[in-house]
Amino acid sequence: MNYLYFPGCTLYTKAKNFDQTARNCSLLLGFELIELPNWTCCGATFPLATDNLMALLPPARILARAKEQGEILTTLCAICFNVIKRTNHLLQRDGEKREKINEFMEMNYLGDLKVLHYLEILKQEIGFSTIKDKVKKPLNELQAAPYYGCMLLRPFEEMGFDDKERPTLFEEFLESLGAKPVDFPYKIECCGSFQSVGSPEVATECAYRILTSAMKQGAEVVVSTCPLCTFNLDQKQSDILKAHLDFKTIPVLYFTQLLGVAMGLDPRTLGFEQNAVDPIPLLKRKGLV
Amino acid sequence: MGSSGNGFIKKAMVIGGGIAGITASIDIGNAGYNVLLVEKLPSIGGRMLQLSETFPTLDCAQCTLTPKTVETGQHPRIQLHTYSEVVRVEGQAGNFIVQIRKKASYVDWEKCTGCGLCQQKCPSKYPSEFDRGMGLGKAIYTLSPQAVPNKPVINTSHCRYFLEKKCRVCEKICPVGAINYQQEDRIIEEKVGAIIVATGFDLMPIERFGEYGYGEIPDVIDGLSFERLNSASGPTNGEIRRPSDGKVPKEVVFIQCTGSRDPERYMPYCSRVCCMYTAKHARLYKHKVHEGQVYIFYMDIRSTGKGYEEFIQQTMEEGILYLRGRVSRIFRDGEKIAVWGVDTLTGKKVEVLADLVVLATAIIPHQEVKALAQILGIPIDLYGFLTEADRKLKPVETNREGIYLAGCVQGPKDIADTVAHANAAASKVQSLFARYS
Amino acid sequence: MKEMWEGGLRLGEGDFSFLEEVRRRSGEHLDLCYQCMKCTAGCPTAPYMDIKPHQLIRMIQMGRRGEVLGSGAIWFCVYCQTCGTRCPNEIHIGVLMDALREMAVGEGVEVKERRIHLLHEAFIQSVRRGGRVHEVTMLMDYVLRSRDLMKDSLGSGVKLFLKGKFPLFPSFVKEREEIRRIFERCTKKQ
Amino acid sequence: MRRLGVFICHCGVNIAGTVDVKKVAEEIGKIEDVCHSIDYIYMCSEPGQQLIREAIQEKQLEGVVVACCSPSMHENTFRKAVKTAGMNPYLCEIANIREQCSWVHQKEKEEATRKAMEIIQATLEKVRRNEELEPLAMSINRNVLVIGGGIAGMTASLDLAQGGYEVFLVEKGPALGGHMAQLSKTFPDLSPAFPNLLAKALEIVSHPKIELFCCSELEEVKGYVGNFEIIIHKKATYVDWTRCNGCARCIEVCPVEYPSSFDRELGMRKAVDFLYPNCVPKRVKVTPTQCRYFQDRSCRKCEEVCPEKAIQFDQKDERIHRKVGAIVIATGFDLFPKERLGEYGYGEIPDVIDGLAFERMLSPDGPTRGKILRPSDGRVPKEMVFIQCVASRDPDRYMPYCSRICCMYTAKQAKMYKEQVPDGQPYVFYMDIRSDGKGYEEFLQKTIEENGVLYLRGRVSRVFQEDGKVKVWGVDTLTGKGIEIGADLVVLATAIIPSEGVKELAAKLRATVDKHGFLTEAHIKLYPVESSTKGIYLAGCGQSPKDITDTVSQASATAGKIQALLSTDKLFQDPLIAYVDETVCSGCGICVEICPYEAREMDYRRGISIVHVALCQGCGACIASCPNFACELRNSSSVQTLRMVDTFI
Repeated sequence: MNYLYFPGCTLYTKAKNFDQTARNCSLLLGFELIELPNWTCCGATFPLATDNLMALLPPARILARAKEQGEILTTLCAICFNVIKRTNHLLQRDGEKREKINEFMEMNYLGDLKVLHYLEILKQEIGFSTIKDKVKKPLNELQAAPYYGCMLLRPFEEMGFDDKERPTLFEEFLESLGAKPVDFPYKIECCGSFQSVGSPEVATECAYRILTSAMKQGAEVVVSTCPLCTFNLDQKQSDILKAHLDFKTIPVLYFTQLLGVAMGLDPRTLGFEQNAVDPIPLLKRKGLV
Repeated sequence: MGSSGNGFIKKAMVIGGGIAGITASIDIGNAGYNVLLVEKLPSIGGRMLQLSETFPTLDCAQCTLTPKTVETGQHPRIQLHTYSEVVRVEGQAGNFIVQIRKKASYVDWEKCTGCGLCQQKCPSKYPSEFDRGMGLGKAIYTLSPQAVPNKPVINTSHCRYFLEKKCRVCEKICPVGAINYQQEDRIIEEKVGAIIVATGFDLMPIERFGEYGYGEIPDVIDGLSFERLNSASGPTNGEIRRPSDGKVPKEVVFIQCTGSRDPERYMPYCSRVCCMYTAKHARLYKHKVHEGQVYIFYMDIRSTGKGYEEFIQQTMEEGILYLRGRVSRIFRDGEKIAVWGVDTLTGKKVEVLADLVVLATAIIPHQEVKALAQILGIPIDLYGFLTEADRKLKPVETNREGIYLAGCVQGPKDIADTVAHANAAASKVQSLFARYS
Repeated sequence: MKEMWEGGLRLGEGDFSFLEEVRRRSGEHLDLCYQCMKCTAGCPTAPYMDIKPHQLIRMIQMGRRGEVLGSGAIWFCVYCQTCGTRCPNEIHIGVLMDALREMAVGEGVEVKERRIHLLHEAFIQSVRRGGRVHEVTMLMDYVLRSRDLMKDSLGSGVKLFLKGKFPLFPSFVKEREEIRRIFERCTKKQ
Repeated sequence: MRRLGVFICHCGVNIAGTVDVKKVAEEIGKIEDVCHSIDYIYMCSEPGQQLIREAIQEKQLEGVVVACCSPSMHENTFRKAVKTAGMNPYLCEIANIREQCSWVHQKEKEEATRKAMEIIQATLEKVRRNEELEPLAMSINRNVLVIGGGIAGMTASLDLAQGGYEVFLVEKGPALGGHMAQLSKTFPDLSPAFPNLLAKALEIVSHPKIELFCCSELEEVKGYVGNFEIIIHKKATYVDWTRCNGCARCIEVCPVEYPSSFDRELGMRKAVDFLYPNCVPKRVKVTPTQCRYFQDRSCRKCEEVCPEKAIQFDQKDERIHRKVGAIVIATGFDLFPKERLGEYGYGEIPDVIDGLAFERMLSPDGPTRGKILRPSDGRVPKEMVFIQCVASRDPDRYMPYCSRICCMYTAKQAKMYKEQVPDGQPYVFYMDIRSDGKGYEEFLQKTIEENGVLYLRGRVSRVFQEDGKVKVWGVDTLTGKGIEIGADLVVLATAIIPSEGVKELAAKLRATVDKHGFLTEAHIKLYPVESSTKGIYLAGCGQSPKDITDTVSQASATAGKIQALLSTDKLFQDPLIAYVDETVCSGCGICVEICPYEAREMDYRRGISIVHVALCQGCGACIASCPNFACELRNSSSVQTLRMVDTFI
């Protein structure tokens, strides 16, 4: 089985390791990600004001193109996923807007594509038990803290990803890899998002609270589903060190990187060099590389 | 207590002919016992008759009430003593001897047909208390055209005959010769087995609030006055016009907790109905004056009854601005009324220039309740409300067997709770009577 | 509505058009707000806002257009949607903020958090040019626009972005003409 | 030809402000058989009624139409009035020209006047063919069924029993008391809940007029006001209560322990146990889902030790038949379920409990003997957070209504906490403080002033566990800034919801519930304890959330209503019901199927369908469905209806 795949801008640039590991792992799990040809940026924010149709155009275009090629579209980046899934939801429900957009874009998309996050593909289409069977190198009870962030969970009515306050899907995934998921209260709190550029101190503080919360519960690594979250949580740790003298660094990995480790991929292909906090010492200590 | 079954009188007296007294009387009457209903005013109906619409359904108060007043008037087991007061009570449960003063009405009610001619022709007009001083009443009057009983009385302090010994228009015009200027108060004696006290409430007079203008600003009125302004049978036929110049107010301020929740200066308790009736007022006003703007100063919004919270939410949706905080001062500013308050939610001081200000003044017991409590030998609390036997388990009983409470005389409550309370009091009377059968 | 004292305001001149306008543009039922502050209690960026989310709603209700549109708060919301998820009246403040930002820009209000606003603009420009976001050009654009080249933390931001293997030139999608056209038609329409 | 009279009411300005009543009276007066047509300012007033009475006698009227407000207001008034003038009351009809005309056409005066005339003409058509009818008299049963053994049901039962009526009190659980038995002290006087309750409960079990059915539910109900036939399903307790003397030896030896729902899972109970130690009746019950005997027959210890040989593992459920004249529903409330309150960590964090659980903790006979100890580690909490409006006043996600009692019980709980732990700090998050009962405001003021309880206005965004504390995220009212409280124990004032199974019960009784499942009253103001079905009454929180005082008033009120209802020998019912033309009926049975009141039945011997006069509500469903036109409604016959319709066309 192959799935249409929307990588998104960041996965072509600073989150290449996210993209690569996902593609490689899927092959080992028996499916392929078919990149949507000539994709454009999703717009990166779901337009919120009711009279703003402009920002709906890019995701609507992506959906319409995808529908020409298949039935399921998958993404990795949580932001892209949020924007595309919500646009799809809107086009399904709001006939008036759907008509307007179709007319404007000279297309005819009915909102009938299924948009799934890569994690959802793993759970619904592949099955965590299958993954467990295919794991070559179980993660040796690695204390991994699953960080959901905002975009996968909210708004609950439109995303329908998991329980809005007590999600467990990510934990189930980590368990299937042989890791020990760490439950920590900040797993659903915001990382500070784009404020890392505009007002860096905001994001630094958010990241600090999330990471210390995870470490207090015994986490050895934080696992993320989003390039922007990863940027804030991982790359920002040098700033956190400046602001908080008591802070200790902790590796932050994409979930696909951990999947890659468990599937026995060559560590050199997992793009650890793009991680600001080097995860290799931890993985070595756990006997995983 | 309680003599044997033989001397036990299975007849009840209900003091107060408002919705509480009416409900209790009908309940007891329907159970097959005779009831004496004693009302201070010339006709029954009480405060509810002054209201326009009622929350949370916004249905017309008179329309829900008049079937009840008519039923009371026609009930074979209910005997009305209106324009009357209880002056003496002796004995005990099952055998109270009560004296009722029937005030002189100067109209022979036996002869009077209620044709209304006297009221039409009476030349003496004065601000009517029923319309809260905003409309004019006559010296010979009934409270409303649907009054039960529909018999007039003469107000001697306004009647030209009593003041100047001239006029006599009513006497001349009455087709049945019912006017009798020589009539005097009468005391009658009755025996009853149980008594329900349902004398209702009063509002704290605006004159007591210095910071709100001592009642000297005509366009600062209380909640009951606003009810009259809203009422189709009121002085403005239901149009919202301010008392000073008859203009339709465009900016209206409502101030809740006026005299309530003010332990140091006025009353420490919550008057329980103001939050809801203010929200209702705001909505009724908005329904009539679409472009008008309403501000409500409140402390906490207390909408605890069934459907009440939803009512408040709908009110907010109609674009009514709730400001959390008290008002410090009200004063006249040209044609406007300046209201100084604060919005505690933003911490900002606020001034509103209003056309009309409505104060939700505290609910207090009637002045006479104190004397009545002495007559009945039952305790009252600090504020003049009658005290129940147990706050939770005996909310309608008093500490004297055979005497029960119904409605706001026990504490502020809304119509729904008043009716349930009155039903409960009637139930206690029935149980008492049944025990001696 | 106008200022009457330092920190005070005068009601009674009936300017409720602002509330109506915000309600229409955002589609949020702001009059239902309980002022329960659950939004502020859970907001990750509220500590940095000059006006807290619940206060912002209050001020809109009271018609304080200038203060609201000129506030820094509207530029701090990152739309994590925690508020809307927990609000008893389902008021999505993120949506509200977006509408307010548009109104602020539309009315030419001087933007308090200029840097954040410029980031938005730079982002849109980048998509406009190439169909995809190219972080380097976007950041260059942003830096130029904000004239904030010396800003230290931003510098580190740029450096960190650069740690990934960036293509030297933006990778254009083939249909960039179509993208450009869409943007043009949009701008015309609005 | 009948001599008819028409009386047009102005209703002040309500009708006359829109409809030209003079013109209507004049025009209607021109109709041939209308001998009298007048208007008056208030027909319902005494002089108005007198006008009708006089006209009937002077003009020998044989039918009356009063054009006024809706018949639901004054139909009774006018029917009584014509009766006193010697006319059959069913020859008087109401033409509704207010709700259906003047109020809805305020801007179209001419049209409204024309419509008023048409409405009156249509009503005249009806009166021309009305029959003289007499109300139907029915015998009544004087017993009463009370469903629910909480304070509401107990109060209603005692009032009724004292009034001399036989009461069947049905309680789902094994003992009386309901939720009040779980409480520690009650606001606003801090009197202990239990002694008062115990006194009432003991009075009930010893009262000769009350028959108590514990562990029982209403299974079936048939009939109508005055004549209900009920079946009570009495579930097996596996203990012969006539023998059990409450010695508790069985409890001592029972090896099975499990969390007690009475103690809100804070304490344990045995598989054979009392509901609570001093319960009334003081009898034990075996819980088969926990008992080892019922699982694998491995244990019969209770049976062995019982000195009275009261344990009966083979006891069967019973079905008990009774007849009653009226029914009280006093089923009470539940608290909002844990599972749905994600952001508060409820059900997940042991130190986040609800108000009732805290009551158990405060109760001297509770699982901690009245000591405030947090469930996770048994420590005394030094910082406590109370959160009000949890799932109440939350229209989009949970319940829109206010639960009415939480403000007060939270203040009480904070006060009791502070009295027990003087160095502790309680915080209360609230939305609006609702202390609107007698003495409540004063109680609250005292709590804030004397007990140093810190009130914070606002909701809590999130509650989670960290560092051995329960972290609470809120906002400081004064500064508007976010704050985090590291609490030891968090108490949630969760929403009051109707107790489980009320919907099904209501369906059995043909009572209605609102969208939240609360029972609906006949009129929110004037008939707050009557249900929409005659003979069914409501008491307590099943109707809407209320405190003990209001619950007791309401319960007494139902008792009063029922006593008035049952005080007469016969009940009278409107005769405006269906009847069958037996010569036309083919006995097809369609009407039997369609009747919502079970008022139609086949008489197989005669091959026709008959009407149970007492059950028929005159809804007309059978008339509409009868293929042979064999059914008619008294005084709303097909001919009448068609003539009425003709007037409008």
